[in-house]
Amino acid sequence: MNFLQTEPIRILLYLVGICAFVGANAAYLVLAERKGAGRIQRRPGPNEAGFGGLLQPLADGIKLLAKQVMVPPGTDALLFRAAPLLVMAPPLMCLAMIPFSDSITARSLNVGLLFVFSFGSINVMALMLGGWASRNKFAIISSARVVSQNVAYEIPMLLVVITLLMVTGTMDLNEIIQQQGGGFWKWNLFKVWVNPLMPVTFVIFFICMLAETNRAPFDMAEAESELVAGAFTEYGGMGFGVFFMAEYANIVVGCSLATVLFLGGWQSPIGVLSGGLWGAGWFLLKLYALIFTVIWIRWTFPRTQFYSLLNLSWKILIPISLFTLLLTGAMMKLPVVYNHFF
Amino acid sequence: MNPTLEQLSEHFGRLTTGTASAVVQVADPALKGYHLDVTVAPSLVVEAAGVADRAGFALDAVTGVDWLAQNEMEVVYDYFHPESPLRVVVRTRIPRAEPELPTIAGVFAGANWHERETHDFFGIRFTGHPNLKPFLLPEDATFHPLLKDYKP
Amino acid sequence: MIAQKDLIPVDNGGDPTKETFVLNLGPQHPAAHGVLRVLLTMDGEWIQRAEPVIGYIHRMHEKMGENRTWAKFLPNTSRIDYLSAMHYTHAFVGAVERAAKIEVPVRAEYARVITSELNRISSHMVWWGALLLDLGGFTPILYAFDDREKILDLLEALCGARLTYCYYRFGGLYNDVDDAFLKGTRDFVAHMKPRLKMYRELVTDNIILRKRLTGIGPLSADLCRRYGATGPVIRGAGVAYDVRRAEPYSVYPKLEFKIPTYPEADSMARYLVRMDEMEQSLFIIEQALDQIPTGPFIGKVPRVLKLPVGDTCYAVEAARGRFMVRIVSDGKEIPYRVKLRTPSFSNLSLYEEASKGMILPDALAMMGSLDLVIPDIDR
Amino acid sequence: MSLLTALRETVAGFKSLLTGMRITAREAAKPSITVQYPHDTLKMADRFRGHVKLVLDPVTGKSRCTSCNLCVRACPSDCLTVEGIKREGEKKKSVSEYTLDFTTCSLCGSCVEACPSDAIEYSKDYNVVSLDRAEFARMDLLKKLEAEAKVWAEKNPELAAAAAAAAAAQAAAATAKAPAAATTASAPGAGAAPVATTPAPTPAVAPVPAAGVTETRTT
Repeated sequence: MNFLQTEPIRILLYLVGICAFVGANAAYLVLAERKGAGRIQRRPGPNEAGFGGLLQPLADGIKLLAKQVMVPPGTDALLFRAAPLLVMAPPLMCLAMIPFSDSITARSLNVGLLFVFSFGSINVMALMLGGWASRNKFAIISSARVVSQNVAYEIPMLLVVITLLMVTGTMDLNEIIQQQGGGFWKWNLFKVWVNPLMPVTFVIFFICMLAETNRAPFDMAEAESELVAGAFTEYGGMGFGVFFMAEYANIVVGCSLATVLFLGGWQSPIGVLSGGLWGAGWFLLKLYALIFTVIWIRWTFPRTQFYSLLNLSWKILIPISLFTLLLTGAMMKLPVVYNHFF
Repeated sequence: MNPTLEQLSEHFGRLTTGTASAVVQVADPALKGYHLDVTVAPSLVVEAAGVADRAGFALDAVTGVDWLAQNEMEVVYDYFHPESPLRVVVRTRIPRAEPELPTIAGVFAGANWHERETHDFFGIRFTGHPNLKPFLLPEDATFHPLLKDYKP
Repeated sequence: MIAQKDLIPVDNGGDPTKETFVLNLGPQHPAAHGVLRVLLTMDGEWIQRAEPVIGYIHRMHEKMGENRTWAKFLPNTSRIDYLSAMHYTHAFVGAVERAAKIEVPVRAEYARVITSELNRISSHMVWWGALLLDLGGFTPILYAFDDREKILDLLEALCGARLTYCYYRFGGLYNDVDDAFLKGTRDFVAHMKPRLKMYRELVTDNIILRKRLTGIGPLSADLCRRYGATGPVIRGAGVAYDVRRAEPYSVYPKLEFKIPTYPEADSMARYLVRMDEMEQSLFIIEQALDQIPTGPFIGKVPRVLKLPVGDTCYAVEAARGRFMVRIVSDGKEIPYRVKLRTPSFSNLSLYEEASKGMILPDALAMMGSLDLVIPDIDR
Repeated sequence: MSLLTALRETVAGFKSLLTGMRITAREAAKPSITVQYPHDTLKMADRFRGHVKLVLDPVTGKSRCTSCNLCVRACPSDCLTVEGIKREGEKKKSVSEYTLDFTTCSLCGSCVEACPSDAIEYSKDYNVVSLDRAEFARMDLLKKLEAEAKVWAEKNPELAAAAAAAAAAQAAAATAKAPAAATTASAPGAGAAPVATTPAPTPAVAPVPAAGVTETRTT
């Protein structure tokens, strides 16, 4: 027992755990996505491989692995190969910060939130590199779009996070969760006495999360009906597979973050049964509810136009999030002002 | 605004090269599908298109008919009117040996593609056409499939 | 089809800010419905010049018409635009009937109207789904195909084919409309009305779709006229041009319907025109079902069909616009010339002019709103 | 003011998104409509136009085709080949070869409409599969009919026997070249089969309506 708690072993265990978690999630979220799409479109989805299609991810994996990794002539071979690795790294790093339960965190940092956001923004660089190195016009157009999209959505997202920081007063993710204990009315989502626009803030965060992870209706990175496969046009086999996995890993990170910041993380919504494995259960429940919403949105809406996507960010989301920021500040200082004068 | 049949036949009837003027026939739409059948000299097609354009007609199609026996080619311009139920057919005949005709792409932009198609199928050259490239046939096609003496 | 000189980007006079590049969209591009190739000269994401390159599935239907009898050309007509096969057969059959003065029984005419309108709805459903696919929405096409399947089942039970119906014959129909079909059509009309409401709520009112189509790709009435664009394209430009009214054929004069027009002339207007047309088609079908008389379904047709010398035109309102057949006969059993004037051809020809200066996804949205069927262009 | 309209538009837009999600959720609750194709198949409509096939006369167990070639002439894509032979003791020719080039067939059904003796019909076969292209380029419809006739003969042994007997009688009459044979043949029924003694009747001509055949059978 003592041996297991030594730092190197603990890190190794968590590393393996996170990789397994991400791998299993990426594989089975693809299946869940396809099943969910099938459900919404009134068809069964993959159901031939294994019972109810449960072995489909395995079959897909074998197929992708069996394919030749092509490096098209004229590309920057090094960057072309590096991009899939770079795109996979940030979500793995970020997941190390996420507290799955009060006692299950790979690495608890007092600047966890900062860490997650700084690593989260590397993601876009990988996509840009992949698109650029492909030497394909569609891929280049797509990577240009992805960069401007990610830059645009980073701002409202961070504004929302600053609002939350003002409320919580800490960057330690575990502490943020602990503050939300004791029932769902204590969650940041419902803290309307701090900021009456808290649900709106959550919606903004969720929209930004969709945009940051390049999910429909903001899937400019792929945009398959316009740009063939966007930044991934020239990728095949496992190179493409890794991009695909990274997309789902990013969704997991984004949704975990939303869960931590707004939905009370591993806290129980009824105020009891929130420690240990119960906590992990609550966390995963909330996480997968959010992921399901992401899938649901994808299969409901058409893709937004690129400039209306930027318009949405610069003209709607940023002003609103700035307003909520000011409002929160005012609401927090109101008692002080009140006390000072009266 | 919308032209009547009489006005139209008068406008088309006024077209003349000096030697030959347009022949205007009123047709029964129940039997023919069009109201006015105008036959003009090859040099008059652009002016005829101008008349149709001013009357508010839209270009329906340009096509050819190869009259092998008469050693002539007929080019037919179909016009329809978007706002009144009127159809006009303008036709002209050119010699088979020298199939050349001025383009009406300057009047009706849509004629561009129709004329390219006619060029492909009949080998009729539309002088002044902005872009008379192979269109539906392969770019190396040297044949004109709708000619009656074409054997695949 | 493209000379080398066309592939060289527009001269930028050494100014790198004016540099352009050539983007080959198609013929195997996901948005190029079939095998349309568009040669784009792009300045960043802005289109400087878009030249459609067609002919990849050219089959020379017109030549085929010249070496077989009138009746043998019938199967071809349902293959020109496979999505509105009924209308195309109708035009050809109508042209021959007009030239040979063949009387068509009233029951057959009503049956033609019912099947044509069903076909129009099914065609518009494919367009609707495909447009949404172009815009990145996946689910609507499956809903549309679910409903379209009902139409195809009806038509299959009626004439044996799901797509290339070849149902009309000179002087009437291939076989009679049975009671099961009439009842099935009635049920379908009742089923479709709430579905159209669902389409409206799910897609038409959706803010993302509205943002993507409103104000995009304006095609003015004059532009449509100069290029001969017809159908929902010209009606979306505010001109109430519909062959069913302009050159009445079949029993359409006896049926009531509105010609939906929207003066905005943008992609949304074309979208709304088609959505309204589906409703109007249902309305027409309802009337035709009420009015259809009993009687023979095929008239008297000579055994050996020889048309009088001369040319005859017949136009119908196909799902994509005005489809005209011009037949020239020299009095023999075999046509002298069959000209097929297809709507998609003219509707696409305006693309080069209209897409100038547009941004790529908008240009693709506009292309989707034109509702192109490539075999219809190539013939 | 414009700020208010912008806000109102944003809210209305958001509401339209929620409506869309409500609809997809509602559809997701409905049962799946897929027919799991290899496991289940659909029943083809009565009028379904598959490839053409020769009709098995339900009484004689033979084809009715007289190889008049009307179908060949009606075919727009020249995909039918019909050969007939004139057998002794028959008024009309009988089919000896009937092949369909399925690679060029457009399933238009002109041949079925042209047939004067209802000898061909549409098959309900829609999943015709082969690993060999030649099988489609020369689809031997006569062979298919023979296979069908075998099944028919096993199911209706007494009919098959009667048909075979009639054929044998006719063949005998034909060889006897008696003038009476012509009359029997004209009262007609089954044509002479090449090998009249085979229990399973090989396809031959039955150019007459079923009523005539019944007569032959009862005699």
